[in-house]
Amino acid sequence: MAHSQALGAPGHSARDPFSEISKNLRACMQCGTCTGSCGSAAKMDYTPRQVWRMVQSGLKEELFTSRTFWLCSSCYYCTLRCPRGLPLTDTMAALKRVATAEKYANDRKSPPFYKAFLDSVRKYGRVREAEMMTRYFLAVKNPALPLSFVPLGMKLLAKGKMELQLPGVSRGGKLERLYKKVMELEAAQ
Amino acid sequence: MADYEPTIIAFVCNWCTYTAADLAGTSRLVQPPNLRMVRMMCTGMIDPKYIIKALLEGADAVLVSGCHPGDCHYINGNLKARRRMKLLKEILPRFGFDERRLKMTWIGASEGIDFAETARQMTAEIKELGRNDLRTRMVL
Amino acid sequence: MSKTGKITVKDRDPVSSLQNFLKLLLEKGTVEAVLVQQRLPIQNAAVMPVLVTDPEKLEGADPLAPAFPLNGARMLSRLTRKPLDAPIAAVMRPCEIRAFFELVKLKQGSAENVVFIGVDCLGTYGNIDYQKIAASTAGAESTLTFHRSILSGKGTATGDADISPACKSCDHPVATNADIGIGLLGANIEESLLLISNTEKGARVLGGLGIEVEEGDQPLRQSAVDALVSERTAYRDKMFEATSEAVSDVQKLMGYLGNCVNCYNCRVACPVCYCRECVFTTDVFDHEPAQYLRWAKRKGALKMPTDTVFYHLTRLAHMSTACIGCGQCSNACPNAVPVAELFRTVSHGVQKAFGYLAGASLDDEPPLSVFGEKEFSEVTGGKD
Amino acid sequence: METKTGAALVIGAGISGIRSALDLAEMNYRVFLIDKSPHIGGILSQLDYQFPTDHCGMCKMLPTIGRDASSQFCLRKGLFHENIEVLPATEMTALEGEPGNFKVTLDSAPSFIDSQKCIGCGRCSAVCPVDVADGFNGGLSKRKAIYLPVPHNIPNRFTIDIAACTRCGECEKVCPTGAVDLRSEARRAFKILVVDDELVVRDSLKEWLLVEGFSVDMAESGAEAIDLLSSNDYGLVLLDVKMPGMDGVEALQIMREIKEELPVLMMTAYATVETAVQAMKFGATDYLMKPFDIEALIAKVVGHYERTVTVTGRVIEVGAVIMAAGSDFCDPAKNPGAFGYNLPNVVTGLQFERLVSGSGPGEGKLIRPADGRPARKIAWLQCIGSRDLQQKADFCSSACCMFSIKEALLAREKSGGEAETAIFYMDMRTFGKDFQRYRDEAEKVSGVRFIRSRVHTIESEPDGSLKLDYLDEKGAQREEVFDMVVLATGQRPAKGTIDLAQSAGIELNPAGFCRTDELYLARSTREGVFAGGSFAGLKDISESLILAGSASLEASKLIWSKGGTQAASSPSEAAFEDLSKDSPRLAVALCACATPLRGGLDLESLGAGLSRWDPSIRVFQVERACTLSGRTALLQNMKESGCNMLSIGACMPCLYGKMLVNLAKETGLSPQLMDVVDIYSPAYRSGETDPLLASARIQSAMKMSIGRLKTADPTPATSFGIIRKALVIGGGVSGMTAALAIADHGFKVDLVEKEGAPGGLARSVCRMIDGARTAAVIEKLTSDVRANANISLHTGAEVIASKPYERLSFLTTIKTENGEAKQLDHGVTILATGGREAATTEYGYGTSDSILTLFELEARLEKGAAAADLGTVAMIQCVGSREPGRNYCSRVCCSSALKNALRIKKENPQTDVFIFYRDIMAYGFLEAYYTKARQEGVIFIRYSLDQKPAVFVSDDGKIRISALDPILGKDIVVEADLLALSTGVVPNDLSGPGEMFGIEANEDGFFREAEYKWQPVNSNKRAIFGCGLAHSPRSIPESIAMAQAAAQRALVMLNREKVQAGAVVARVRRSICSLCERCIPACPYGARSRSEEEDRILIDELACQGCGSCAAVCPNSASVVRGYGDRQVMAMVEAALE
Repeated sequence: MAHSQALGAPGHSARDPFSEISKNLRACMQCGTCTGSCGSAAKMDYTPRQVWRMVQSGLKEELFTSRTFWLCSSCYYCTLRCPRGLPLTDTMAALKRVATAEKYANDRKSPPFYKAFLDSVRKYGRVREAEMMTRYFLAVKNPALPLSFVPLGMKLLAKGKMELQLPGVSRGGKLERLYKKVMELEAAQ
Repeated sequence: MADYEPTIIAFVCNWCTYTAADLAGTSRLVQPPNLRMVRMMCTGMIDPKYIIKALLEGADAVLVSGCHPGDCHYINGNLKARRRMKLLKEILPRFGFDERRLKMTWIGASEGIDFAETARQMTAEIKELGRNDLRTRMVL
Repeated sequence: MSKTGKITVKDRDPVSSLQNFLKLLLEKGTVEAVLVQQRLPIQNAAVMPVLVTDPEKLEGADPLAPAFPLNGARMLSRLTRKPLDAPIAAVMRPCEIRAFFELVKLKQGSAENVVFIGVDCLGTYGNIDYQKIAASTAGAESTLTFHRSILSGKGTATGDADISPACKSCDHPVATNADIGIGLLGANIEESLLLISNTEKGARVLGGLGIEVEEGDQPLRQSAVDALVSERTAYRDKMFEATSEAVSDVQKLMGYLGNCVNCYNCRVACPVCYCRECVFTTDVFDHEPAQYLRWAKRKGALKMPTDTVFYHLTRLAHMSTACIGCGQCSNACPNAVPVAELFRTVSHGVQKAFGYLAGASLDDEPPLSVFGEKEFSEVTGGKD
Repeated sequence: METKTGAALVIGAGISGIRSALDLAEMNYRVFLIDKSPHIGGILSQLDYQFPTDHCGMCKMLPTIGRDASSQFCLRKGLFHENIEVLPATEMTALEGEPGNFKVTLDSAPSFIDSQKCIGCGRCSAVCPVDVADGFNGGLSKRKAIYLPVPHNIPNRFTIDIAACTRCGECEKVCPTGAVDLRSEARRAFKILVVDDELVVRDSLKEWLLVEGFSVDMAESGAEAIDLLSSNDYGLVLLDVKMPGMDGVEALQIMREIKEELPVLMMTAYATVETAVQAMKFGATDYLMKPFDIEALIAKVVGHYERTVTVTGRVIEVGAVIMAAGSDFCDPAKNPGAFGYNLPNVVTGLQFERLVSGSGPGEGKLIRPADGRPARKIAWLQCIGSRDLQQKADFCSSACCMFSIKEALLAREKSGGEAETAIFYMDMRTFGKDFQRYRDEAEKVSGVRFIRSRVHTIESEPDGSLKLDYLDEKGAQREEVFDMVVLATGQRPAKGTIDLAQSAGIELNPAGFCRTDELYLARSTREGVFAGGSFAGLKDISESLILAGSASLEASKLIWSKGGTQAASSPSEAAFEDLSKDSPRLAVALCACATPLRGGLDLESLGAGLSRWDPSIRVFQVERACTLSGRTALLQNMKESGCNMLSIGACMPCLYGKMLVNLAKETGLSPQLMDVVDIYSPAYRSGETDPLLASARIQSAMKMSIGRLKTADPTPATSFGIIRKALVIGGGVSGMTAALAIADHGFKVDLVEKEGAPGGLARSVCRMIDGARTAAVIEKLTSDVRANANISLHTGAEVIASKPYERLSFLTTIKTENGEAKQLDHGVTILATGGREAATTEYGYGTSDSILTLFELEARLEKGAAAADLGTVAMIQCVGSREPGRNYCSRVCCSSALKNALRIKKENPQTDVFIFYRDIMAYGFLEAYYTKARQEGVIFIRYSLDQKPAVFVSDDGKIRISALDPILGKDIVVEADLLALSTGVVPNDLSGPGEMFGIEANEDGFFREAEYKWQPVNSNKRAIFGCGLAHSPRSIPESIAMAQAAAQRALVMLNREKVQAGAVVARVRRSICSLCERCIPACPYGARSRSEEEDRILIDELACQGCGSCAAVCPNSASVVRGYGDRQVMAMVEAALE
């Protein structure tokens, strides 16, 4: 579906986080090592190499329709092997932050999942799977979703990887101050 | 007839093949002492009459060996020699000289093993082929 | 397709009408001299190449005579070794023209200022045989009887003499590379001779003489030529086989060359052996007395002079790519050693191996003067 | 005024070192050629094939003028030259003095083998217990501690790898000629005193040191140590620090008074390190940590011992130093991102070269190192250790792309065309002359697959083959299995470069290579010390030789300017008697010496056999002919017998190189009339069954030598004078540099320039890559040219005709500015006709004034057009270059495009710059500019030949460039305000000078050099050289280097009053020559011509190399080569059959 894409001047405004990212990636020479190393590259619609190219060329809208950076599991293979020594995995994380911050509703499943996970850890100091999944299913509001997780759930239960704790017993986690500090830093950036 | 020791005249070029022969010597490769080496500056210098002379005087075989095409110190001496050998290989067999008594090959400077192998193989072949009796026979 | 004209033959004598044609060339000034085989106005009427400038002196010219005293190419090479600003015509046999082409490639002559008139060659006698015939019948009569007996199908022999083996096995009776061809084959030479113009120089000369020429093929001539060529080729292949068998090993070769006394006359007669002095006559081969003794000691006995086989093999190596099979070497050998058959057989093989036909055209390079990067890998056992 | 020495030192005997050494030696300077490894040849001794010919051509470096002064055989066997002293296993440790008068101290490693005695029989390595990875074969095979450094070397001396040798002494016992001397007694004489209060420490130390062969005394206290010290002589003291009573430091001070420079090693436990360090202040040489690490301890002790026995530093005086120490390849295993680079069947480029070499582990049959199975599917991974910021390697190693293509072609040739080959690369850098054609042929004819992808991981399969995961050009994930993977390893500074630089006082660049001048690439940061070859960064062989030539020119200019001696005539000028009238009187000397080599050889019967065969010769025996006494005996015998020819039967003919030359001088006989025959090795051959056969072989060898000498042509070699002036055609940067280089040596130069003012194409270039103004370079060169009295500059002049003059020189007519003709006589000619920017009509050039060429953009930037108002700038590379019609890379446009882009970005970072490219040819250290350009935000968009970008100029003046972005797989459109086209360089017309001097141009119109790699600046005609853009597109510094190299080659001719022709040279016997001219085209050097007036064949004896092609093509031997006439060869054939 090659369509002509006006490659005008990549939008550069001073404090725009996106231009921060593209400045880091300028030295990329598209050698393809990152994509070759990426475990989940097969499932990505745009390979990492294409993502860096889009960042460089300022194709912002099209970039945020892609699910690539959501699938990045931060294994740091690409950063280790990049001959230009570019912070590739950190860029993927930065793209996630920009996507959530600028509300690109391109992926309805991943942000709520991460949010549910973070809230559970914030509350209990560790993740309580049952509560986290219920919170995630509620946020996604898609009735079919829980059913698709049932087989996985049963296997985890059988193996004792997950117990059914009752939500609501608040043994407050001790990470509250940590979360506050992080939020302060993010606001300052 | 395998009791006699053949004498093989080897016209070798001073650059690649002579170096390979030295290399075969210095790497102590076992090779038969039947080769008599005539060191020419280049195979392109070998006049057909030298080879005719050698065979008529009774050499059991003649080996002409020079650098691979492209390696020649004088750019194309070996290519000219190949044409002269083609001429001789067309003329001499007509008079009963077995084709195997005249051999041309390329041996590069590092191919000491090839040189020793060529010497061994050629000596065995000519020994089995039999003596060139012109050596002790009157030739017009 | 060829452009042909005619010379009408008066009172059934093609020789004189050919002479008139040559006179025309001189009178019209197309050429300043004609080199033609002429019966000398001397006692036993020898036929020799003569350079004629005065049209009147052409009356002995007899290119049709079955005489081939020597290969005219060497004479023409002497004439054109240095640039000659006067145009000359050379009436020659096909093998003489082909020999001259080889000499041109070796810078021993030049073809610019020469008009080649190539006569169909029906064969020639050895010098000794021809002298006997010429002595018995006077003047051009012997030529006419020779051609009449061929025309009437009685063949080329007169008495016990016949044309030399080299001519019998010659598959180039027609001078295809001459500017103007004198066609005998396929014509009744008592009425007319064909005039074939093969090159534009030939056409220019004929045009200059006002001889009109028309386009069109000559079926009659073509079949006559083909017949003669196939007959000669059959003889030639038989000769090749016999000769190869006769020299199939050194012992037989020595027998074949048994009578050779190293007089090197065959080299002198050979048109393509162009060396001013053959290496076998230079100091390289006048050996030290001790050397003869040493050879004799090693071999028990030593024929003197030595290097006979060595000489013939080396001469083969030098000129087998240029040999045009004119037979002069046998013709010149005092001891009737069949040198021509040997050299023709070997040269045929060598020229086929290099894909080269001696004397065919001035453009193709002699095989040993050029070389290629990737060729003849069979010589080095497939290695390149 | 100290004496000015005409000598130079060349460090590193790789091919660049050899090139520089030969250059200077041919100019009669004395040259010391040193190398730290035991053999010469450097990396080239391991390479059998070199691109682009895929053949070997090293011997073409040997001198063609005065070639008898040097060895005339394959360089792999060694190098002899009258003016060169080759010192293997030697390093420079100090360099003092000022340019023109340096004092250099050289240290050679202690050699435990006497090179005079070793006969290379190999018995020692057979018994040596130590197996070490063989560096020569890239570690693919094993060798012993006592080994032959290179297989070819003549004389084939064995050497001992000191690090690996355990001094077991086995080799010493078994050596037949007693050549091995491990100096075990010398070690026993080296006494060591161990002072420690703990018995257990003393005993263990004593035992270790005894094993090493040293003798050891012990003292348990400082006091005891001191009186032991006063009574006997120790080489080394091991002194413990913590001892009751007198502690270590006190003992040390007293010892110091007794023996001033006695080396003392303090032994300290952990706690007392400070005291040990403090003791160092009192003169302790070093300290050892307890508990002892045995290797470290032994190494230190042996180090001290060796320093005492090392050949004391030899001090030599030289005028200049050339550093040609070369560079190493990076070790892929050390790469942090090393993913399977050390799996079996993964080899480096060098190891592959060894696999295809006849003398390599696989004997040239392409096999896998791990299991010996044939390798039939091979992958090459480019840029291993280059262009990798993770390894601080922001440079391109320039040569790996090309040698990988060559290796792929070799793989196909060695496997008979079966091998499947694939090269994984990022940019295929084929920037050299004819490289692009070489690559296209590899791709289209030989089917080498070029895959643009950087492979990250190699995984090994069960059967030993290797799986590569990679991304193909369309971005699809791919997996492919190969038999073998070759890593194109990048360059690293040679081992020991840091301390070599320190001792030479030169600086290194950030990448660790020698820092050189921006403009004069051969000049290091210290005056008088020059850098040649890959020492300043890996280059291909041709560039290395050009730089080596430039370094020798700079060195020779320096020595010459300081008055260094430069003998006018060539050394081997000694006039030899003309014996052509004499009859041959031959003497045969048989060397009788007790070497066990003798085996069953009986000299009497040999001598008798020879005299019976030829009664006229005189046979005598000489004791040890190779020694001095032997020579005097020889001389005396020859005088007595009044003989004029000599054949010596001895062992190892190679030893007699120099000896024959001296003998020739003393006896007045030309060396051509002497011969040395090896009569010993056939007798000694191990496994020789039949002694009779051996003696038959020896007899015939001697007889052949006798036969050859008796029929030799005794007339000595002649020498010729040439006009010692030079003509340089073309006054660009190269022309001016070449003219200056020659003029600085005191020779007259005529510099002919077509334009009104010199400068050539450089005038339209404004800045060098580093920003320096080019105009300054031209002004400096022009003012130097005008100021130099030896140079007469003819501007607005053109060369119209030239003909040979005074036999070997030239007379050239030029049309000067005001139209009148002028005749210049000269002996040498340098073509520097240069090139110009190619015109183009592609991409809408000419339809809008905002579509410019590269130089026009640079001119506009130079005129101060503010980058801000340039708007968006786009550039398209390879316009017209690297495609049919002009299929070569113009090399300079990529670096110029990067230069312009960086300049725009520097002046205004907001300007957007797009560069459409096919391969960015940022070779060598230019890669840093490419990285910087990307970091500055320049967007690079790759296009391929079959999908070129399309350019439309819209009516509002905007330029829209549409192209396919291969990464996104989408069409993109770039709107630019300015478009610069890199049209590349085309040569100026060479046909004029070409015909006049009989030299050809290649199919692109550039100067065709004699041999791309080994004779880059020579033409196929003698005395005609070429340099600069006329040869091939190159940057200004590279043109300057090439101009100097060309000038240097010309100076070899100009430098001699009488230029010596070779002894083996062609001659025509006029009386029997039939002028068939077959010998003229047969001569590969164009040394023969037909003279119309004298009606004979003329030979240019200086151009003739004695190859004999003319003799073989001449049927009656009118053309003959001296030394190989018919009589001689046939005499040898007859003698061989006796």
